[in-house]
Amino acid sequence: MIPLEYYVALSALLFVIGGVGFLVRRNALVALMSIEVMLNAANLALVAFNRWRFEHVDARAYAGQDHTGQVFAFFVIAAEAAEVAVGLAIVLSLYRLRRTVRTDEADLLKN
Amino acid sequence: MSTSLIYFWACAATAVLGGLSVVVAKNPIRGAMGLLMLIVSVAGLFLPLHAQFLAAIQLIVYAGAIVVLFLFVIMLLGPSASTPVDRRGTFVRAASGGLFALAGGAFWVILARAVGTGGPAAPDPSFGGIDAVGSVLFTDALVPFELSSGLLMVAVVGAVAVARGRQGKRSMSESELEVARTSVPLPDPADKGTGVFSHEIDDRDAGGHAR
Amino acid sequence: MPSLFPVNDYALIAVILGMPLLGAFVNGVWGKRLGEPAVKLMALAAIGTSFLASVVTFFALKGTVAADGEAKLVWSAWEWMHTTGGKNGVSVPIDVRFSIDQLSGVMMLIITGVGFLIHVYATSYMAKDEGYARFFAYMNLFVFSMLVLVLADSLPLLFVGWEGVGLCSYLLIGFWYQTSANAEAGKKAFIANRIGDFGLLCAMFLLVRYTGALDWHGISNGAASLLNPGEGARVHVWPLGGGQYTGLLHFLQPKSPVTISAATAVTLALLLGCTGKSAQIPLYVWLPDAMAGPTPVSALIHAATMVTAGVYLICRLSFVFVLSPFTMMVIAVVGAATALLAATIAAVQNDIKKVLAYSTVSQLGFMFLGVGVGAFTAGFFHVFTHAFFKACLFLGAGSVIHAMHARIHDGNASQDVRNMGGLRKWMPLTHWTFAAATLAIIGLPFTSGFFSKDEILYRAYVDHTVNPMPGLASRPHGGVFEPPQWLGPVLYWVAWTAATLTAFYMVRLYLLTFWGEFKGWVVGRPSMLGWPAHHGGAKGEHHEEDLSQPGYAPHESPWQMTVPLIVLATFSLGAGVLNPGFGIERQPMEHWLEPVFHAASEKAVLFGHGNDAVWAADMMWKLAAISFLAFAIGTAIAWWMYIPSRGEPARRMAEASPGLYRLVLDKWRIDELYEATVLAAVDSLAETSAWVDQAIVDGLFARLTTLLVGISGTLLRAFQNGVVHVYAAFMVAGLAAIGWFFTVPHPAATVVDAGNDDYVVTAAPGIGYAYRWDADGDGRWDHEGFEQGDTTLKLHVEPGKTMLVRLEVQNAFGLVRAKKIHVVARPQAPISSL
Amino acid sequence: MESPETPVFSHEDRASWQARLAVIAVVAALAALAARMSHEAVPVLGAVLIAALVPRQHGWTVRVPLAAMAGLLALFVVRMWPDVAEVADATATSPEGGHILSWMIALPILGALAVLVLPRQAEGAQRGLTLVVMLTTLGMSLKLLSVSMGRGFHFDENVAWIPRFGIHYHVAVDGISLWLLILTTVITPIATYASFGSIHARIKEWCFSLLVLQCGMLGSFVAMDLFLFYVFWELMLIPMYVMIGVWGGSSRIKSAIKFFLYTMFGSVLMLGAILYLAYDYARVSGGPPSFDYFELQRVLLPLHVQGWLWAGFTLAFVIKVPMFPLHTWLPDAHTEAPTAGSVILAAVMLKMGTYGYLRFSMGLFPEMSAAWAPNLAGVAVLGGIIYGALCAWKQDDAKRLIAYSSVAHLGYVMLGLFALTAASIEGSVIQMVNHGVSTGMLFLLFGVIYDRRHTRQLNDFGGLARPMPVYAALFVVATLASIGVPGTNGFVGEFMIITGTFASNMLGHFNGVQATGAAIGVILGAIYMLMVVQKMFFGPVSEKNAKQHDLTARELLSVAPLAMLIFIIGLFPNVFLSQIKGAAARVKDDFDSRIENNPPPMFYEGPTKLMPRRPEAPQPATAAAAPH
Repeated sequence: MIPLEYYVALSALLFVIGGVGFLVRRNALVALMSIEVMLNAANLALVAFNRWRFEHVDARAYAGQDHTGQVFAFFVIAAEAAEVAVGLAIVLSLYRLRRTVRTDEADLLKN
Repeated sequence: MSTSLIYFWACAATAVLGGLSVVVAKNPIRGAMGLLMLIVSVAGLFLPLHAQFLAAIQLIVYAGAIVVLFLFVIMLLGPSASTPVDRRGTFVRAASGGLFALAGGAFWVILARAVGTGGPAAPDPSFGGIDAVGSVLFTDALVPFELSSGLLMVAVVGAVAVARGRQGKRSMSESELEVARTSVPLPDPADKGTGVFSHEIDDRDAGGHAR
Repeated sequence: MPSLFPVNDYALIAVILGMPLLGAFVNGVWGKRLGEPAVKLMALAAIGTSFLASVVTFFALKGTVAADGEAKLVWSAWEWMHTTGGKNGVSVPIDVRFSIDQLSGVMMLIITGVGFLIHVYATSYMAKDEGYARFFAYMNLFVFSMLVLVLADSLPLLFVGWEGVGLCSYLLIGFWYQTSANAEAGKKAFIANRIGDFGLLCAMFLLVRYTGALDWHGISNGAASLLNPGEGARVHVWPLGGGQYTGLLHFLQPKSPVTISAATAVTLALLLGCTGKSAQIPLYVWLPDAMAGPTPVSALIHAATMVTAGVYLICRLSFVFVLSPFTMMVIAVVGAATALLAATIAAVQNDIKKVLAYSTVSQLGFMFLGVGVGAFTAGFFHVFTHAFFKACLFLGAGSVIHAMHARIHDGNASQDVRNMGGLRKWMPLTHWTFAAATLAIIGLPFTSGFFSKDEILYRAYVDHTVNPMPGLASRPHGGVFEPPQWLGPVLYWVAWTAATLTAFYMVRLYLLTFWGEFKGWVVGRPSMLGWPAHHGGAKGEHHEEDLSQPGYAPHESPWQMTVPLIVLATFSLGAGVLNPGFGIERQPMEHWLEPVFHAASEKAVLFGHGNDAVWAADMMWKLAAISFLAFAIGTAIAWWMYIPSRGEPARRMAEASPGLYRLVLDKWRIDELYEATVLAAVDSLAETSAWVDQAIVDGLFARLTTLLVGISGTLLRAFQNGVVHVYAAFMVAGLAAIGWFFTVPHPAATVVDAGNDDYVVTAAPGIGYAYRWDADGDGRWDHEGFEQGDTTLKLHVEPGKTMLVRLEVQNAFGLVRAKKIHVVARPQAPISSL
Repeated sequence: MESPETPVFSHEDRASWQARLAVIAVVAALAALAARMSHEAVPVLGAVLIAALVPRQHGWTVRVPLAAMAGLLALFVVRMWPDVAEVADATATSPEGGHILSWMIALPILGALAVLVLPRQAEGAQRGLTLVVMLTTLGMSLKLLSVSMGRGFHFDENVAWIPRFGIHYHVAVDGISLWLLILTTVITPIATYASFGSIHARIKEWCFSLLVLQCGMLGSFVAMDLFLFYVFWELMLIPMYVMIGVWGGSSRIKSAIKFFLYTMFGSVLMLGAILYLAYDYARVSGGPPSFDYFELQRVLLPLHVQGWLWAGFTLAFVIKVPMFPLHTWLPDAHTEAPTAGSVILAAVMLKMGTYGYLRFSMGLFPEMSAAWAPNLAGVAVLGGIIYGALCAWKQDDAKRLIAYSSVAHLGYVMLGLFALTAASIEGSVIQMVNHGVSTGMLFLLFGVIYDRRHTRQLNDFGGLARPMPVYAALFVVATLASIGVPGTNGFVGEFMIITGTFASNMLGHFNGVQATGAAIGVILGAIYMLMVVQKMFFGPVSEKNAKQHDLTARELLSVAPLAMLIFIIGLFPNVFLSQIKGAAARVKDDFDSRIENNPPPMFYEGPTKLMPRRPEAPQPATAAAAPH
């Protein structure tokens, strides 16, 4: 069986990649996509712990507690979908205004 | 080396590759493809973790909807979707990236230490299945479920409102005009935009009110 | 009668006090609607019944006192309030209790008697004044307050009367409030009295702290504790706060703190109060200005009753004053000095009321001198006689001013002696009564003034006050303060000069007013030409008369004014018989007041030269002769100066030293001195504090903070440069910092007292922390490795012992930080539930 | 003070004045007869008769209410007269039912909502409703007098509000807060009734904010749960801010914001302290945290912790009092506030600071209060009494002058609290009520002249005594009370505070200096108040002042009860002190029991400890009490 550290290490790595991507890249679209990467990493960790918790913790506060991680991941996906929709809409309106997606240009809120 | 280990390493490799391509790719479409690869490999990883329902959802929603949406937008924007290479502020970005990586690593060490070792034993087959997660979804997690439906509705309405732009009577407000005029380098007319909006740009030039 | 009014619930006092209050209320509220005759009837009825009740009470008192000297007629109305006092903070009740003993009996008679006469006088003096009802309301209120002051059985209730009288004098001095000068004089009087009240307030809190009581009986019982040796009865004067200060400037503090005995502190505070009310040296400046009020006011308040309140208080608390010979000396010196100072000023004043005002201040100086040397009876007897002849002088002056007012309407000019002269032809009654009172005040033998003043002079020379409890009050270094032997004679000669000056200025005033030819206006039948001008003028209109035109001669005052004059004149001549002194054994006043003062003077007041009675006896006749000499010299000089040589010498002396004359005419410029020093200091302090409040305190807390907020706002705006990446960078930096903070090991522990001597030490939790304890503090860790779960430690520590516990924390990355923790178990004193 | 046109009485009027005097004689005889029959009837009968006869120009619409007021007050004094055998100080708090306190708090809020419902045009209805609600609250508050307070807490209601955080709806009244409650329920209707004469814009919002303000004030006086206290403390702030900001003078916005920020700054620190204390209690007691005052009194904190908490609470109250350095918001707030706003702000809201210090700072942290008592007493005397009086003397704006005089008066109150002897605590509690009455009356009187002349500069007035004699007489009465002339209420408080200060051993060796400084305040008080009277009433009357008409019926009726109260508290203070005596003694004993074990210099440094509940504390809320 694959020990939990592997999954946790993988999700940490993916998370870091997504984070660096968001911070380094100047392109708004890439920023949105790197957020997706980070969220996927989070989902992976959630599911991994949900699986690991099944044996190690026997206290059941309520019946459906076994699948908390998965349900949580499910809602992360839902939130992600909403977030992307709005994000892309903003990128579009930015593009219409400034005809670029470089984040440096979007500085209307300057001081 | 059991097959599951190999399977895990394969999915992990594709996932990391996908992630890197999202970040590194010059052309956003390659980035989107990398994202697709990442999502599929993560869905794959869900299967050994007994999260079949979630893997399915991942494939449908993520791969099916979100990546497609990305592609759709990228197509809309055309070439200006890819930003020219720009050396300014690299130090700030590199520093923040490095710091972030360091924080990620430290976080992993703590998490690993808190978690302790030992691999998971095989639970009964119904664990993670559609009926188990479904029943939880509609009993204990009912309120978040209904709320997320509301969230999605809001997101859609928001997206439409933001992206709809100004088909209505009002042209760009004074401040937007002024800002647009000042800071954006005028694209030379020869550079015909290939994006879907390109027609709109030309019309405005013709209409004259945008300038 | 006694059956109707039992001694300890003497309800007749309610009538004595109630009637003036009722009069004041009725006149004050309904005066306008009742009309002048009703107001007059109400006022006179109120004071009249109060006087009759006083006479009845006096005889009842005579009966009870005959049986037991210490008896008092007591009436207690209700419990007023209570405060904390005495050694161990016991609750001291203060209730509205009135008591009459011999002293307050006599004062009661003076107040209501002289008060009634002055009210009769005032009904015609103030006849045409538009504030008629308001005037009598205030006069009745004044008599009520004065009675409360005199009949009170405790110091706070006396204080009620004390401030009430001050308030009434404020209202009456500023009675004609249209001219702001009068209102200003009223305000000055009230504030000067208020400074005196400050003294009384301090005396009260000292008394209640040291003697644990505020009523006369309680104070006399606790008076001993005012002087007991050791730290108990010492009042720290300097350094403030008992020398605890050990900071930078501690070398400024004297080695042993300056302390005075509680008795001296109390008596000095009381003295400040008395000087405020009885217009002595430091606080006398308000009395001359108080002449701005109507003349009956001056007569009642500033001659007969209110100003004697100070002397009454000293007599009432004689058993406390006597405990501090230092204060007795101060009183005597203040009295003598005031007498001399006021006499010098009076000698040159030209305003008839100003002269009488300064003469009052001077006579009060004599009373203070008498009381200061321990001759309480002599001092009080002078109060008794002074009330009569000074009231008579003031009323006489009032009737003269009344006459002058017929044609000279200006307030000051109608009082100026230089416009008068030769009035004896037209105002015989006023003239004879004024003359009688003058003879009394200057001390013509066998008049009341002679007996009382002479007794004071004699006792000033002979008496020597000493501390009645010498053994007790030994100050840490050396014996009790004793006034020097030479003090007596010095006081005598100062008082003697003052007496001579008194004789001089009183005779001068009398001669200038009533002798010589009339300098007011040409007396004769008013010519027809001037007719409309004179009679057309309505009473209120102040146009200047053309004095060159002949006008009617000043006419004699109506009977309401002259009858009181006559009564007062007879009393001022005959009152001396009550306490003649000079070795005559029948001393009715002395015998009457003996029970009140014997507590004070039996051991404290001795004759000079080691209590040598024989020396004192033969000195009496010598001193009597010398004091008669004072009367003779003063009268002769005045007579010579103003009748044969028509005031020439006075004018020549004035030209000879104009500077000195101007100085004395301006009252030694004491007012200006106060203006320059005390008032200027307080005024500048007020200016600076108002400026400080506006600029610094408000500036610091209000304007500075707004400035800081503004500046920091502009600074932080610089960071908003619009670039998303910079924001992201800040976010990551924040994340890293928090991450670092949470992962770095913070060894902290809190100790909880879990009851019956065992304590639970819990280490602070953290992400990925592992702990290692050294419970018994022996330097070796309990066990080598770090455990994550090992966060609490239970200890049992006996009271009084201190346990040392060490804790070491290791975080996720192996960084280790150690910490020592003390667990202190203090002596477990039983914390009582209540 | 009589008006100029005195009718000159000729002789044929002699018959009329004799008739009048006969009437007076008959009345006096009647009263004497009644006295013999029953002691009760006399004062009431006398008061009613006198009050009915006093006003001159006013008809019966003024005489009857005046007579009613006088009769009620006389009845109050006679009925509340403390019988000599003071009932044994009942430590056990008898659980009086009836939820009086809850109704007293709820009624104004319900009234406020009801006012909102009324249509905007129906101003008469809004005014009527507000007054009715306030008067019923006053009626209910008089029920509190039926129980003799003694040492304990009465009308106690304790219901769990948010059990998880240990927050209870716990209200109770004791000797200290009784008179402050009644002062609130008396002053607010008076201020409201007077304000209807001068406030004509936005009546609905005005009535709403007044009612909410009253609810806030009543609530904070009775709240025995720190959280509940904080809620009412903040609730009180908003309506006052609105009243200053909307109906104020020229630069009202600036002063309103200044007032709000000053108080808010203090109360935020207090909130922090409350939360720490509650959770420290949880940590020590192991159970859920508790905000109940009596539970938190059990917590014995180590010195440094108690120092910070005490500082948090005390800063909030010092700003509210206001004491020296933090008082500059008061003059601005008063100059800009409308008359009624000033009256309520001065009469009741300033007492929140002093009451809060006595109840919470001294109740919860006795050791620190004892340690800081000498220093703060110095600030109270130098910064408050003397500095306040000197500043007041130099003001030429009337309301600023009264504001600084309030700083001086409250310097006395705080000095009484720092001195901590039985007399000085009683003195400061009664002085809080006195200051409310006398300063409230002064503000009402300034409102009268402000409505006529629309100027606050003292130099613009002069010689008002001639055209307005009744106004002058009432102003002099208020001045006497403010100066502290014996026989009026000011003296009672000042005398007890000064004697209590000297007899205190809590002030190090400074009690002598503090008491003398406080006594000097008496002189300064006379100086600046007489300066005001001099400038306003005496001297030649300027032409603008000559034709001012005297007090209208509304003004006379709103000032009369305060004038009567001045003399009632002045002459019969024992009626009030007998209720306060028990509570003051309890505060002193609580203090001594804590201070004996660790006198100020040698402080308790051990771990936090829980001590047994105080005997006078009412029963803790039974956990099972179902939340309402």
